[in-house]
Amino acid sequence: MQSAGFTSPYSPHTDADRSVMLKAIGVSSVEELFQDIPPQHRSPILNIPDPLPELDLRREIEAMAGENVVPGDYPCFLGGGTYRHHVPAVVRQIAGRGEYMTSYTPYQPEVAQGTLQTTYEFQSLVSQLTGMEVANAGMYEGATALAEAALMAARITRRERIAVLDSVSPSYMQVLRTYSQGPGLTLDSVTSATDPLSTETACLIVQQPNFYGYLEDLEGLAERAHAQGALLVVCSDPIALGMFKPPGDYDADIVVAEGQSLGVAPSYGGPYVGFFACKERHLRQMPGRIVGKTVDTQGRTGYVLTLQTREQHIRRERATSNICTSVALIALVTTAYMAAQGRRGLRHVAELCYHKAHYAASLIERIPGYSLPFDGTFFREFVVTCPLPPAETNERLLERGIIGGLDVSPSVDNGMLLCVSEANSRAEIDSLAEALAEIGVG
Amino acid sequence: MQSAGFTSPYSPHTDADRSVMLKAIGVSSVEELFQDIPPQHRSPILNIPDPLPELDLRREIEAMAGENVVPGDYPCFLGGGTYRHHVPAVVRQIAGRGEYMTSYTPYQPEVAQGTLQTTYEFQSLVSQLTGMEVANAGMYEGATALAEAALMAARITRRERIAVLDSVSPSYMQVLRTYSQGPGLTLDSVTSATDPLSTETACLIVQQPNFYGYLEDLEGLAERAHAQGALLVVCSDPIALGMFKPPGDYDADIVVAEGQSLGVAPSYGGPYVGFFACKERHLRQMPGRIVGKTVDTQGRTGYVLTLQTREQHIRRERATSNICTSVALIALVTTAYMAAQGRRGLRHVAELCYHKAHYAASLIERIPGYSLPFDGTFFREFVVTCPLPPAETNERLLERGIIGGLDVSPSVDNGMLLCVSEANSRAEIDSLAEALAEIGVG
Amino acid sequence: MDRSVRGRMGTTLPSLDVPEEPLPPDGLLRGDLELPEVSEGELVRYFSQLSQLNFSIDTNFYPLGSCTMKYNPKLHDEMASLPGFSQIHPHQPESTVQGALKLVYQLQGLLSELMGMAAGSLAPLAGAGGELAGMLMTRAYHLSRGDTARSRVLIPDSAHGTNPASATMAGFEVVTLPSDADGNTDLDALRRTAGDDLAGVMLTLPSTLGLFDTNILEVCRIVNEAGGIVYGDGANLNALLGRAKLGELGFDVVHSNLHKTFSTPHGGGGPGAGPVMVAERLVPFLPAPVVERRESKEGGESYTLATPPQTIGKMGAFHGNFGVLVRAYTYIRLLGNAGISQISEDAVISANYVLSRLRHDYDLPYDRHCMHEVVLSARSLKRDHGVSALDVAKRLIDYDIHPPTMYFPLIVDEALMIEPTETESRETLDYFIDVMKTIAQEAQDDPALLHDAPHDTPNTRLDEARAARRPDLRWKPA
Amino acid sequence: MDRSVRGRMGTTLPSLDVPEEPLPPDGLLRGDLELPEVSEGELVRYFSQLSQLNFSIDTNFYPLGSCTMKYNPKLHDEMASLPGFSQIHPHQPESTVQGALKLVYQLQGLLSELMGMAAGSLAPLAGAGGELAGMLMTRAYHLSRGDTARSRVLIPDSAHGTNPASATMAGFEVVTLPSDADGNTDLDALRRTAGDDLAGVMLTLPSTLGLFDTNILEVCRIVNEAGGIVYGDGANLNALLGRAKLGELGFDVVHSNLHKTFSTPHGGGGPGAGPVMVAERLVPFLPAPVVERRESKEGGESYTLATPPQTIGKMGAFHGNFGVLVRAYTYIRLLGNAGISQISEDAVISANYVLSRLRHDYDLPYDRHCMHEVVLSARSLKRDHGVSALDVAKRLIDYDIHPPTMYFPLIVDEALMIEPTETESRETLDYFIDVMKTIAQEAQDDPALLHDAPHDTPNTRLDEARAARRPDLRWKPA
Ligand SMILES: Cc1ncc(COP(=O)(O)O)c(C=O)c1O
Ligand SMILES: Cc1ncc(COP(=O)(O)O)c(C=O)c1O
Repeated sequence: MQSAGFTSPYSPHTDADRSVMLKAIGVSSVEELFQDIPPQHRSPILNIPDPLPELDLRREIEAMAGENVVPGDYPCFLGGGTYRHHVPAVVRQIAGRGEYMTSYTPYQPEVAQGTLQTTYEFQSLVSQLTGMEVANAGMYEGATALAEAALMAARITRRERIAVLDSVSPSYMQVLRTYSQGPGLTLDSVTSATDPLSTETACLIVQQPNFYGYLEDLEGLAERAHAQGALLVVCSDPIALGMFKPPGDYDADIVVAEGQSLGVAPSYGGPYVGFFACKERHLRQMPGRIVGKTVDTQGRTGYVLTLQTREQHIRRERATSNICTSVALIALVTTAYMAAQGRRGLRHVAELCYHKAHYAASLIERIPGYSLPFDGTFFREFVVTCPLPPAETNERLLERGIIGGLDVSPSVDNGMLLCVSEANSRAEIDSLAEALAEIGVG
Repeated sequence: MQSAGFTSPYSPHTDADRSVMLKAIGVSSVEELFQDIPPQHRSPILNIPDPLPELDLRREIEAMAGENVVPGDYPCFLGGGTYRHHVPAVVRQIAGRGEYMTSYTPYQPEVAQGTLQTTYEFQSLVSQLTGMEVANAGMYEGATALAEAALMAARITRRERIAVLDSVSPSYMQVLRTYSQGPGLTLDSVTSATDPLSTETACLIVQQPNFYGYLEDLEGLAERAHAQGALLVVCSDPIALGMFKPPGDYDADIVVAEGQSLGVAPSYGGPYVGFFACKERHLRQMPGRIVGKTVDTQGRTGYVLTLQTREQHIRRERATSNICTSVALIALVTTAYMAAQGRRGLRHVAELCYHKAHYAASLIERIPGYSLPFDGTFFREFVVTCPLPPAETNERLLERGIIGGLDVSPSVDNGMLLCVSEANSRAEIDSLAEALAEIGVG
Repeated sequence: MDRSVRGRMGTTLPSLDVPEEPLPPDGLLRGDLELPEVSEGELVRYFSQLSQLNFSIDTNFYPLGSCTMKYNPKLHDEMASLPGFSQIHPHQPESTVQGALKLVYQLQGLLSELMGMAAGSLAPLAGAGGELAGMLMTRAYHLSRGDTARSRVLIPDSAHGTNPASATMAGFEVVTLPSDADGNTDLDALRRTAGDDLAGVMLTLPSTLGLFDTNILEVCRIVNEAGGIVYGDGANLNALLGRAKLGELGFDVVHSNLHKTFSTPHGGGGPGAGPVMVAERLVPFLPAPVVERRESKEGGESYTLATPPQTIGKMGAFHGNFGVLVRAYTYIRLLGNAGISQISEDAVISANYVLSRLRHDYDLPYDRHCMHEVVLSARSLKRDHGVSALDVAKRLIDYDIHPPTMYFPLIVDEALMIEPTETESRETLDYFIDVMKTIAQEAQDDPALLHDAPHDTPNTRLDEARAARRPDLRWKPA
Repeated sequence: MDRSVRGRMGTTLPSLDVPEEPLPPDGLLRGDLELPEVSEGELVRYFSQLSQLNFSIDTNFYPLGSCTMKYNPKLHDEMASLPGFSQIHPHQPESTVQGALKLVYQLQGLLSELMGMAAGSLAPLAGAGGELAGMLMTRAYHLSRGDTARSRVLIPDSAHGTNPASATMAGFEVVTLPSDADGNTDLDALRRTAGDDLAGVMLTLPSTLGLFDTNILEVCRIVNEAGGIVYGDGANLNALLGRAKLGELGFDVVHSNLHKTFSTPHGGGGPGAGPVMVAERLVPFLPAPVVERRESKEGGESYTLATPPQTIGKMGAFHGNFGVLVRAYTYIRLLGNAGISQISEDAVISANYVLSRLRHDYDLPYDRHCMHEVVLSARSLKRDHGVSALDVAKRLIDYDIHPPTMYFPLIVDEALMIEPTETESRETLDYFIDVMKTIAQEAQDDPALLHDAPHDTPNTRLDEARAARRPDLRWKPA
């Protein structure tokens, strides 16, 4: 066969095109255009494999994907920040439209009303869900949203201590730590009991339901924070908000959440979307894009990016955040998901999770050697104390074709955090309980 | 949980909507609108299962899909009318656009230029590929296209005998038989040797490459047909047309083809698309939709359905065919595929098939007990005579995780029709040869 | 493609991983094949831009009568493209496609139940294919009884064009059956023509007038007594789902359009599917294949492709449009008993709502409740203001509404056939009604506005006469 | 959503297959949650219609400077949505996600090689995240050496806003570095400010002027000698792929925007990914996690998530935007060595072609060859005809072209920053050039036409002042 040499399917330029263009430019070779690069560093050796045609590449990548054990094929009881929920097909379809996928930040509102109006819808739904007055267009994901909330609280209060309830997700804590380095914030770990907050505390951060799946006493915590002039920052869960009272009802000042559970695939941890909502009076301290409704020169409704003087491209080193490219498409997915579920659907999903998690807990609790170390109301996750170390238990489960729960033994002795959602059938739950019983003490 | 009763997600009407509308209509209940139905037959018992939510239904259907053995997961060497070829992702993406998926026949050209212009493109590409002057917008699939070609030839020649070369696909023959009943056409099976055609013969039908994968002598056959005033109807293969001389070059009068191999999923046999091309002078006897280029009232180029006086909605019982809804979306898939492959790509794919099929044949031929019963030039398929009955051979292959070839023992003793395309890797071909050697004589 | 440039590539060339075989002699090979040469990005832009020129259900109200342009659930597409369905080959051994066969078997059962029939075949590839199958079965049935003189098929004057075309293709002579003043079958005319040469009738229920033929039982009785077969064109079943079973009314064979009643996407003109379901006496003649269920002695079940004993043959090379069948199956199972009956209820309410709110603005040829669609007429507008149904239709485009079916059925002057379907909201219907009223007013105030419509589309009205006179059906390479 | 109606459903409710648990006390439960209530079909129509109001790469030429709006191959989306990638959970045991980890590992290597760096982390979630990571590494590096006084970061006046914002978030004081008359770094100014308190510089190469800083080696030398870190903002790497490795030029750390250079879709404003690749001395400080490869004694390999010893920490809860990484990996592997170098060649040719053909119609602030993008200025149009860069940008919309980046970089008056990318055809560039010339002419003949542009969009220019003055950021339930 003719060996054609490689022609990129992504670049339309032919050799004829190139020579016409180079001529118009007035150079005799393309090298002249790169002459500003120091000659000794020009066109270095590039140790990259040869081009691979789509068919061959697809085989290779599918093989890599095939090496992974896929939840769904295997019952899976992992949560801890990423949740498996049923996603109606319509949600995927909507977000797959090229006009949403391949546009960019809506700097030119006249040709971006699609992105702008759906983002306005997103802000509205996030506000509704969290019970807050305003929401932005989204942050990278839940943990950075939380970190930015801490920075925002520090700006608002001009204080430098961040109190974090000890039931906040450890990985969220890590991100808080990363973001605290620059401004030099101090993180104080506090318990849900009575540790006093100091008057230097910018905010109290609470996760609700907490990392272990249980409800915190938001009312009491809000009082404790506000009593010291600190803000209450709640890291919430959007599916839980389908049934539980929203942080807004507890006078929270800033509410963030990981939006992934609303229609977004787990994708090994990203891309996700961070929800970010607050009281209206703090609006101008918010990070991130914000879309507002306005009118055009002919009086027709339209949407624009607004309050941009908060942002890096205007305010530069004095911006409320450095965030630029965010996760608009993922925000769109959650918008479509929320709109599809609607008033009744989200409540229903939340209650399903609640019932299924409790069903699972009730089965496991009855197995000799297993117990539930925590009291209180839990939602979709709960901690089980296992007779064996959780890592070992998980290995045994995997041998039986089950992906178990998250090992939280660093903080709870032999603790395993199990998550059960509507995506777990009763048969899956039953098989988990049977397997745990079998595994028993070893 | 509240048992909400079933609300269809597809119907927006609420009870409130319904009652407002019924009131406007002036009836007190919906039953009144159905009163024309004889009362004894009204609202019969309907033995249909209860509604199933998407999540539950998806589980059930995925389980059904999971019961099937999937080519690709298993090496597969089936052809015989449906072919497995690599489909670039871009092809699927294009055809998935809602504006193409959910519109209908472009009766209103001002709001259907998308469908119309892409169909014009389809007609152009089919004409190019077959080397014919004109093509229509597509028929249901290859076999009905062939049957309609026979009817068309009978109309044109006013003759009633259809000569069919004995190397035409048996299932295509069956469809020819179905369509011949009404007009009372007689099907004559002829061999590639020297059977004389009669002066009553409307057309000679040839499949190229033939059902067994080999090239027929189109030049000689054309002469034989035309010598008797009969038309030459060629049932072609679009991938083969990437490298072989098209039927148009042999003075074929009508050319049909199954378009599935150009980017369309096998889907257990459908939906596919039939290509239909002919000489311009027979245009007005063509079945099916035809799109033409024209101008609007302001002189701008646009496209419309044209020559509709051939069609059932105008000509009714005297129409050239009864076809109405055809397979526009599948035609679009093949259009996108052809455009993506382009001048070099289709040739390349054809040559890959040629080389791989010959590689496979050369391996198998060397296995004791196996032989190639036919001489001549083959393309992507070839017949192997097996030492065991092909059905048994296939069972043994399946035990080894291989989907073998098509059993053609009805017409070739212990014959198995094997198909090899670029979708079969060398490793797959090697494993087939090894397995056949292992199976041997039993 | 106008943007083709020599040397561009729209994809990559898979690598050759086997030894090369010498190519056949040059005489067998073709020279250059002028397919488009565009980059992948240009390809996407070309097709994406063009797509936006379409009105579609996803983007517009599309009340195209007789076509049941309802919402096409996105779940269906995902199910049809599961690898276990989309990648299986039609020649695979039956043992390797049991899931697919089971689905077909179950769908056969569901459709038989919905239509009150004994059995059916899902092989026909569209409505017209179902009609041809039905007419060939009619033919085969009579011939099987030695009844060779039955050469005529009666078809109402309101029938869809495929009906007479299909009857002809099946070798019958078509005789037109008039409608009476109420839009029902003219029983006298039927009695006059139903004789020994009657092979059957092809009826659409509700008729293409959107009316339930109140003579239907009598029609079936007369045809039956004359020895004919009653064929039902099921294009309008959206009105009757769960409300009436055609089998119980006396029909012998019915096709249904899965791309209409069962919401599979119309695809810009297909693919669809046109299963035929039949009463007991036609079962042996069904087109091949049908799927049968076998029970083993151990209680296991298996499914197999079967050929009915006196089959009329195959309607296509394989087993029907399986990808379409998956969608229809998904639809019926999701909606289930309760949801299926809701379809017809809501479709009929919507159509009657439109009827009742527009009856004073447009002519109403038959003053009755309609079923799932309403046929209005622009007769008075035409007479008084020179504004035709075509003008009204084109003007709707300016309001982002797809025109209704025009000039069909043929027995209604200036017909506008409006089928809202059950998936359009009341707000959409109200908008449509308001627009239709506005247009009726515009017809009086400014007829030219309508003659020149549409105004905002990339193309104004197109010269169809020129297209037919000087056919330009393809580009040719330079 | 304006079309919400109480009682409508956009989906089905999964069934409860376990016993019910009593709900928590009412006090913990919320009352009604007013989410939209629409049918599934309405939902699709709403989002489909709105989507068409966007300009996008799939439908328009989109020469938005600094954003590298190149074609996003459709293969990438299919790869990212393979269940083996899209459905895996970030907490899965490493033994069950070896395929995913291998892909990340390989991509780390490919990006390191492309940038001439020792190693990297793919954890940052966008370009700005990469910048923050880089600045925190800079900080950690100095602190690890007890070098506590390095508080200042130099950033060119032409830099993107994220640079100073990120430096601030990392706790640095930002000092602006001027450009010289050729658009290069002003070496004198640099020498003056590069002292003991210098933590580092943030440079973009090519700069946001689209120019390759010919002083770059000297810049790196000066910073290095002063003890500072050279940070590279890799947003403009499309110009340099295969042409120069930033590591070899003297950069210590570079982020790249996978959603720009590596063609992952921009998604209306993300998601993206901002991997940081670093020279040897910064490796211990990389953000967590990185993927490491282990070889077993038997020659088997495995991959594992690792935390660099002096890591600055995590940039998000998990391991980076994996779905984006899959796409970038697919891109690099498909194009390979030859294809990657072709990118920069074609991107640079295209930009210079635009430059050379428009240089007499618009002002050219720096009379040099540009790299992958060209910054023009509407300064003269503004002065002579009162037509601004904004007016030109908005007028382009009437020609179906997305406006270039406007008013950036800040050091160019009336800037129009045009980045054609390598995926746009010469015909598209010619069309754009012709339109730009036409607009320049229109500016003379009919400035009002430009002031009022765009004309054909659903919205004319929007009142941004009003939006900011009276923020309306959400609907509230009635
Ligand atoms: C009443 C009626 N009968 C038959 C048909 C033919 O069905 P199909 O287009 O699926 O062949 C149609 C479709 O337009 C129709 O409306
Ligand atoms: C030069 C430059 N630097 C940095 C960034 C920030 O990257 P991101 O938007 O991915 O955070 C951008 C993006 O717009 C840019 O153009």
